[in-house]
Amino acid sequence: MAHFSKPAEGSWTEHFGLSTEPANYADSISPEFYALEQEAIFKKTWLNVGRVEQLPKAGSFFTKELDAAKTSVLIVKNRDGELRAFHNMCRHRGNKLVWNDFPKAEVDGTCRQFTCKYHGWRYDLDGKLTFVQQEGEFFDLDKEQFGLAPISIDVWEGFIFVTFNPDPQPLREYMGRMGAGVEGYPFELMTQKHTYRAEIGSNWKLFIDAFMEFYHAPVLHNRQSVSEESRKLAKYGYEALSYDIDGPHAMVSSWGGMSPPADLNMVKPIERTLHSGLFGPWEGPDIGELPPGVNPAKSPAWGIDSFLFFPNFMLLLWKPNWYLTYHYWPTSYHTHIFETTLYFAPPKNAFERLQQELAVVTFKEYGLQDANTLEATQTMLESGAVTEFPLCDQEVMLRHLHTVCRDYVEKHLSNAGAVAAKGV
Amino acid sequence: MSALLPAEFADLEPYAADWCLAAEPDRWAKRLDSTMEEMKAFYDVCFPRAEEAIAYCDKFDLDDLPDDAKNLLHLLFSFALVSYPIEVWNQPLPIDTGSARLDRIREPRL
Amino acid sequence: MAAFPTQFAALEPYADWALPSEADRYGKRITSTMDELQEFYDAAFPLLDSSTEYLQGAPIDGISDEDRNLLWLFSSLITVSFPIECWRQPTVPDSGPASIDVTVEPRP
Amino acid sequence: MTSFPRPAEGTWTEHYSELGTAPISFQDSISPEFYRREQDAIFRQAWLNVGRIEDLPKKGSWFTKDIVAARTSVIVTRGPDDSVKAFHNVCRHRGNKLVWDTKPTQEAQGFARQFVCKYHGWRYGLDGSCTYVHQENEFFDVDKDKLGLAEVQCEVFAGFIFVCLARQPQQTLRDFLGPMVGALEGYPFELMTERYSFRAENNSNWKVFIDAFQEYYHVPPLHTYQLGPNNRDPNAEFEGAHYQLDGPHRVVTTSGSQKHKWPVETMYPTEVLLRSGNMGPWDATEFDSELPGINPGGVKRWGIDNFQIFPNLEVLIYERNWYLSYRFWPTSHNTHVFEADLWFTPARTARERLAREYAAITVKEYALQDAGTLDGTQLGLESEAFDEYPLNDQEILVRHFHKSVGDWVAAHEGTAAGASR
Repeated sequence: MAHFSKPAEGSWTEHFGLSTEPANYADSISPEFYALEQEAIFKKTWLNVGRVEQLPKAGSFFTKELDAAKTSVLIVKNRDGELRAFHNMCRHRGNKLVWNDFPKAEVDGTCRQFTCKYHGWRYDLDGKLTFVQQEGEFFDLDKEQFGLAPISIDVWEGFIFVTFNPDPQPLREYMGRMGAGVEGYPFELMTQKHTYRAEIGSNWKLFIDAFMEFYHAPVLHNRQSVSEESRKLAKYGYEALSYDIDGPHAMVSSWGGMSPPADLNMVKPIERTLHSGLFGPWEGPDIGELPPGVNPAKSPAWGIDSFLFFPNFMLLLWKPNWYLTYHYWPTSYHTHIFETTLYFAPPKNAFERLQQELAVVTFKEYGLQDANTLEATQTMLESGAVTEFPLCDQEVMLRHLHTVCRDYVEKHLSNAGAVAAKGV
Repeated sequence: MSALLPAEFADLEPYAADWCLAAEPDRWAKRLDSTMEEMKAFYDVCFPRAEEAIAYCDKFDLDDLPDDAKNLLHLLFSFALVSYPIEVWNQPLPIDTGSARLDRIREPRL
Repeated sequence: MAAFPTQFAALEPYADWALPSEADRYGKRITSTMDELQEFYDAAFPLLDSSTEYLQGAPIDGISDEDRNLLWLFSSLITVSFPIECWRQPTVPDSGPASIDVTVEPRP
Repeated sequence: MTSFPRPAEGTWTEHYSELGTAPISFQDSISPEFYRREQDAIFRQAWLNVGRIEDLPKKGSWFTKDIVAARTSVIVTRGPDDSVKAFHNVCRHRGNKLVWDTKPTQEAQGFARQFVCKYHGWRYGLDGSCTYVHQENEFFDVDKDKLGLAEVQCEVFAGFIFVCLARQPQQTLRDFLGPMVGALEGYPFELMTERYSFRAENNSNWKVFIDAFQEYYHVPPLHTYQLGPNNRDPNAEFEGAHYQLDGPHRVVTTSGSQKHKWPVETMYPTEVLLRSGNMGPWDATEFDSELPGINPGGVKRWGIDNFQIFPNLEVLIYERNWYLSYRFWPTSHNTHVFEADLWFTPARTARERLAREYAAITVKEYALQDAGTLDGTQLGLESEAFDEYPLNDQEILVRHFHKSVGDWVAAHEGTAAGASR
């Protein structure tokens, strides 16, 4: 029995004009398809690599490993307070420019200039080549021509994005209707930050799949609730308040009966004591009215919105006024790095700090269960024993994600075909 | 501490705490953690008593061994394992084993 | 020297749970026995439960050493609450070899 | 000088003239590309032994077997009607691995009335039928009857459970096993239920380790210690009593190692004390009935039959009435998982139990020596310093095995090419 209303078409899936046929995951088990995704998606779209708070002053920088775009990028704030992004590569012989002990480990810090470890070439904060070791030994070297290779960079609501697309759509336009709908959310107030990282043995899309549907939550995570509540949840199953799609982006809006719970006996002792849990501290900070795109169904039962900004940036806004981000960075067709950051308003006292700690720890308990199933899913999909899988209406956003990826790849192939044809 | 082994085998008691091990992986680990001198001492004491020890265990039904007899049998398993370093290899591991491992993953309950 | 404010003296035997990083707190949890976790939980939980006002009066800015230790110990209690209240085992069920590691966290 | 009669052609190898006597290449053991072809042509086509009927002791018993080389994991079940069935271990909903214990990448076993997917709670009966879809009304035109687990062909021979991952097996299991292996039907494997199991992860191609167990030419030099303290003859030679090939399968029968008849002073003290050793417990279990299928060459003073059942099962039947099985599961072109099981009639006394224990210890000691050489062999072969290697008449089974592997790959690819035309 439905608890929340569905669109006139009878299902979300049909409402968005998506197929109701069984899906296949050929896009998640193929090295060839991953190679195409790298070109068609990760080298074409805007990618969120961090927040402006990571670059507090002139000379602040961080690096980001982007295997999916086959590069490492260097993001820096220049003397004028503007952000710049470069391929993290010395113009001389292609050495990785900025790194500490391990070339593959990301680094951050503050500096006046960048010096290559290999031959000592130096670059300023705008990427300009300022010093060449034994310049006289080179032949007609014009330093003006040998700055760092720049990358397009832009900021949306304090989130720093880069793109390798030589002719990118403006970032704000790329973020679309759903991006516009959350503009004005006070992200800048939430500077208390916890970041987690995991190496996952599955295709990047499979973990997004797990976080874009909550159909699994009452089953896989059943022991997170006290047993009576857990039985009730399993019986009800899961229904979203609403779903939305805008171009490649998607969102799911969910109820949140746990913050605070209607009945204190529904939750565990530590939650009763700290007035906190999965949904965070029950009494969040006052941040005024929420932007219009949050809780689009305007449901009083609302608890959390999960946005997927294509391809790999998820933004979750929680009712008690905090947020978290998920990033999925592919490293091969069947591995990726998963990053989560939880952002809160800075706690004023030890009790608030502990309330936030409980939310953070709870995320990890859930996340470990989700992460563990993935490697096995990947191997079984690769078996090819079954190739068609039914998806239910609460899994509508999986359908959308896989469809969008295939569309991007097909468009890339037909463009490449057109270019090749023109070349003939 | 109360004795692990039947009173008749008090001379083996000093080895009981270390070598009465019910599972082969534990016995194997103990062998690799032991010096040749330690194993030789255990072997030398155990060997002349082994026949009597077996006969003692066989006074009972194998499925219904008293605890001290069960301990004695576990000690004999360890003795059998240690016989290889002492009699055959003259070192704790088989010769030319390289990096190979072979783990026992199933064995009879007793 | 006492690690905690005087009214939390009962926690002194558990001072080794006052660990400043989530990685260490989780690590200690999964290498402890259920008996050890239960004992710690039983000792610390009632004190947390009755200390809301005290903790709300302990500002994060300029926090004292004793209060900071208390904060770390109660943070450990939070991670230990899961084995005690939900899982009945130190690790998360069905989490197998998966790991999720903290890379940035507040101090305190 | 030969101790045993040889075929009229003078050698076993020439007797089976299709084998040739030329040096052979071990390219098939070092090439990632050839391994991929084996995966399709052999591990996804041949009947594979995944367990014994003793692994499924009662109705509702199940176990999983990860077959990396066939890129799958299977669940084998014993249903309410006692029938043994196998399924791909994958939930029909989103492809999750259905049955696992704490680690998804580890095999599991147990007893159940049904299987429940941990992820979304779908349920399946022991016959693979889908019995419950969580929130079924959220799906589109689902028909539970069509959402059962993907069944895998499964047959049992003499208590050995085999699966075949081809959708349409080319042969029944019995036809595949052929007359030589098939003759073992009726051998009392089911009486030998006391089991000692070992597992190892080895750094070599799976065939390289099989090769070590299908020739005894290496025994005198590598296992000099096996013969006892006073028998170490550096010039000792080995001669198999009988070799026989049947399709892709083969056997070598050895003779003369009836240790319980040797003089006591040639043996290790503990062997004598425990009356056991590398040939097993000296005091054999007596069987009332005839033992079918063994000693196919009619060798006098029969010792061991070493049946090499294609592709990756080896069964060694000993004159003292116990048996050993080895299985070799490739995990990449140069790694594999090795499983060894010793099977005896249940010990009735502590003395019998100790004799079995000593036999199990002995197998491990010598298998560790065999495994210890593997890294080196694989590295040597991968150096490609030589293109070809000479094989002697005592290594006929090695020659036959690599030829069979090559033949299977060629035949499969020929059929596939024919089908695609």
